[in-house]
Amino acid sequence: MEYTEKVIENFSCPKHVGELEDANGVGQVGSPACGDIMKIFLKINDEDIIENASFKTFGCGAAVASSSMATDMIIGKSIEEAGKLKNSDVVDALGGLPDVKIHCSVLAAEAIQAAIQDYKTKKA
Amino acid sequence: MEYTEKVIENFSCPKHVGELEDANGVGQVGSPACGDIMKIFLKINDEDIIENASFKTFGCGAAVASSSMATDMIIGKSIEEAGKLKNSDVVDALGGLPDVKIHCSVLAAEAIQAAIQDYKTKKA
Amino acid sequence: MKRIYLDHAATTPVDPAVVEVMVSSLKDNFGNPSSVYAEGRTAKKSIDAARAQVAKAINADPREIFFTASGSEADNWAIKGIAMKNQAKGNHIITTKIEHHAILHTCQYLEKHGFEVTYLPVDKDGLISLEDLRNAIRKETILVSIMFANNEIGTIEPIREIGKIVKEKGIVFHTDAVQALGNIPIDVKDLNVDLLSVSAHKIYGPKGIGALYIRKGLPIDNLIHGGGQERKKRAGTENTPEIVAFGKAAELATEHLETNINHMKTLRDQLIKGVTERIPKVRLNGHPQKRLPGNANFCFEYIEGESILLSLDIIGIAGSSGSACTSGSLDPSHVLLAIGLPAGMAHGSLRLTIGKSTTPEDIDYVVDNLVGIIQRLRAMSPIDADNPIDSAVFDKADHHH
Amino acid sequence: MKRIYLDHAATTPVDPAVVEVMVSSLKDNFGNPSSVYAEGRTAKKSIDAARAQVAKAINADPREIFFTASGSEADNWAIKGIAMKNQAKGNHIITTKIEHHAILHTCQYLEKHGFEVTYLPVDKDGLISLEDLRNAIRKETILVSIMFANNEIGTIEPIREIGKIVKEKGIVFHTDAVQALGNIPIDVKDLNVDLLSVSAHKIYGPKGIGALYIRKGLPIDNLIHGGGQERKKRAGTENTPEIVAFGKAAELATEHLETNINHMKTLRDQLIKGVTERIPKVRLNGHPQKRLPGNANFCFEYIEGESILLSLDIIGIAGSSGSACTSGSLDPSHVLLAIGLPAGMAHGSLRLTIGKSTTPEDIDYVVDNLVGIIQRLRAMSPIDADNPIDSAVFDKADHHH
Ligand SMILES: Cc1ncc(COP(=O)(O)O)c(C=O)c1O
Ligand SMILES: Cc1ncc(COP(=O)(O)O)c(C=O)c1O
Repeated sequence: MEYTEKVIENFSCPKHVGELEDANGVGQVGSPACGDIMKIFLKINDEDIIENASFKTFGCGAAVASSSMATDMIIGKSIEEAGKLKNSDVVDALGGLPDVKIHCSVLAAEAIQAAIQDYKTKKA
Repeated sequence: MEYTEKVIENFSCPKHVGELEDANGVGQVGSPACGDIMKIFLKINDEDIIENASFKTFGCGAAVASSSMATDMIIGKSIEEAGKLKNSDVVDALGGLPDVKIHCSVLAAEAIQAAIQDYKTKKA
Repeated sequence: MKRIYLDHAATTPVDPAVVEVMVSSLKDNFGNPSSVYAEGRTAKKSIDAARAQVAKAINADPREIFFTASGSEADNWAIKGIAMKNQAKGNHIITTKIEHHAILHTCQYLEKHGFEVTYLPVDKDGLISLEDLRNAIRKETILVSIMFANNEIGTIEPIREIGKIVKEKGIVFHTDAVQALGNIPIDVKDLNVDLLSVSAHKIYGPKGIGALYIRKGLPIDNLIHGGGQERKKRAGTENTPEIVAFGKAAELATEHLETNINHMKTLRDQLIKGVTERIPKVRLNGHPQKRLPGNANFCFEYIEGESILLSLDIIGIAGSSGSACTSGSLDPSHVLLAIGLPAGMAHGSLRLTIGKSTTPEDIDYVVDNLVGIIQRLRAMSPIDADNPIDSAVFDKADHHH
Repeated sequence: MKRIYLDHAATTPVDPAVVEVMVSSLKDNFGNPSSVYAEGRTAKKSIDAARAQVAKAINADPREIFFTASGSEADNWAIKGIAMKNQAKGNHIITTKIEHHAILHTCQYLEKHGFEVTYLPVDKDGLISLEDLRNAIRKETILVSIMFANNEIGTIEPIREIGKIVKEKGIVFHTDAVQALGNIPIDVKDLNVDLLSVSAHKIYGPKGIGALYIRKGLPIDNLIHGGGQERKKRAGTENTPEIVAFGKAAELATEHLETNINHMKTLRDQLIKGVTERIPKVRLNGHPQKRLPGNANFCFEYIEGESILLSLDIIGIAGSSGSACTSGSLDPSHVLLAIGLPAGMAHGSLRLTIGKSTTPEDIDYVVDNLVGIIQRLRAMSPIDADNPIDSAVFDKADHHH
């Protein structure tokens, strides 16, 4: 697997690892049978701005790096903006992913959407 | 094709090449389609002793070497003895032949038999 | 950075003595072995010598050794060659669930063309049951192919006993011995096998050269038709340099078999002890005793295999995983599933395979680092003893494939 | 003794620059290209680079190049892979009488398994007729395989025109370009071919590595099933050193194509002129103009080919013959029979093929010596103009087979 420097960096020293104690939106996608589970924790404030985000990921290097990069990209954004984050944005930010690993970036985008949905459901 | 020194020697400097002017027994076997023709010339005296022998051969190295060796082996012998020359005697005298070339030694023995037959037929 | 290579089951570095004979053949022995002139004869002789060396490594007659371009080609040839040759007799083949893909995919291909294949299950250690084998044999069975030793979990099958059963029934028996050569003594005369595949690059020879042992007189169709090479059984101008190299590698493997086995076993046991004692929630895959001397295969709960490999690679250690990510496929290893591991667990495997140049210090370094790597990855994982895998998620995923 | 090697159509010496890249790959690049760690990635990269070099030599896209272990394997794959894939569509294959055995024996094998094969005849120069081809096409025809250039007599077939006809009918077209690569410009985009076989050892690369060009998107069955190598089309751990070497050889062949062609043509013409002017009763086989730049193939009446080869070998010259003896079979060359030579004549052929290191002095030496050799052998032969071949003997012999 040929990974970019950015991927290796985000895998070796991932940002925002772990659970957020005060998360009010949590999303989990994937399955161990597929080899990937991503869980995203969001702390969203009253103006629907993502104040903080974190992740826990079971998966390959690309999955970890995608989680790290994606959480980093949405902090400070509104949930509307964050919900629009495309997997290709994550891929670009990582300087590219091998073809067979693109699905990891898809999972990251989906996990964020799931977490936002969770927040909305709880709020409603 | 792995030939013995003896084969190479008999091929490079064959003994008894050519026609015998005074041959009284001539035998030819093989066919160009098979890649071998051997013609043996015998000069047989009144006591049925082979005084001289020669050959002309169209064929591979083993065919030429077998002809050379076989003619050399029968000179001085009675036609009875010469008719009993086995192909394996020729092979042994040549220090061996590759498997696919054994048939060349068979041809040599057959050509000698044919030449003796020719002599007998003419005499009768 | 110093690299520690622990993936000898995938491939081995070429032994310097092997490189040497190969290079000299490459430079000075280019003749076509089928040609009659001097250059051709020299090439042919060197091939004959190599054939004898490979034959000796498995106690075969040199005329029973046919060079191929890989273990995979040998496997394909054995299966397809016997199947096609015996179509009139029957259409049933028996193999196992844990074969290398060179066997499995070949059998699956034949299934599309009218053959029926029984894939024998294995127990939790990777062993087939002789009872299952006996029960699977039908009157249409024309071939049994069971691997000598498994490439992932290292389990060694009871080939001699299997051969006895198969022989009694008059069925052709093939074994894929690609992982066995150089790691286990092999004696075809004792094993009751008709066909046996080997590959040079697993025994410090070059990639791209293998061989099929074909018991004398056994009828088999060609896989590659054409010129009269390999006694008319396998066409293609002979790969002289690699054949010569394979011969040398086989000779070295035979000569140092005992020493190599002892060396590998010692380090393997050091590795298994270190890992299982120092890391919790780890499982050793494969049979505890009946395993290849150099093979260690672990599952670490809660984490995924490639992230372990990548972490190791970053600090200079090369290992492998039966996991999704190594192959570019999403499916977990068919071998780990066959021994009964749940798919999630199967994704978290690590195979470390020892070679003749591995040192005890290498093993210490690997164990020390692995402790931290597993810890770090587990801390990152959303799954743990308190948050077990949701079996609902699980099922969904299985359908997904 | 200095040797003069004039059998470049059989195989070529490995170029020192090719040896160099191969040895360095062998020593420093042993990783399994399918592995995720550093060693594997390096190996994979070098394979990708070689694939691009081979692709460039025939103006293909690198993703259309699939490495095999030989030209023979490429030929077998093309024929069997297309036949098996298209069984439902039809069972008819068209090829020629002068193909290499890798094609002919493969077709004969398929004939045993329900396929029908038309073997197109050739004219006295070895050319097929486009009219014959058109007439042979049926609605069941699934594949046409016609060689680019013949290995024995050097005749170059009109591939572009053949491709046009075949393409119009929507049939798959394969060409065996093993003899063409490095000797004729090849542009798959211009040729209307779907599949094209090449082999490294004919272009100063190592033996045991070839490639099949498969036009993008063309459905074809695998010949060797197993691991996911070569984009899942050809299993077996990649032969990295030989792939890299093939890449280098292809690069050199592409770079020096013009120069090599001119060099070979000049010497070939010198050879043909010398032999035909100085030796009576000689026939040049193959097309006088449409022939490989390095190929000269003669029939000398009244004598047999192996005895010429042996005489040449003894004085240090390596050549070849389509005769019985080269192959260990008793049958004369199927190619020489196909161009209409009587069997007796076909046994007396000599093929001399020129390479990039051949010199004008080599050619002079060969011609000078050949004059005496032919004279000596003719003097030894029982056949001559006065004692022509008895046609009765002839017929008997033909039955004999
Ligand atoms: C025309 C042709 N096709 C196929 C082959 C087979 O190639 P290889 O020797 O690589 O199997 C050869 C040469 O031997 C050839 O000349
Ligand atoms: C058990 C087994 N069979 C077959 C093969 C295929 O051998 P090769 O890589 O030479 O094609 C391998 C290794 O890759 C193997 O481990």
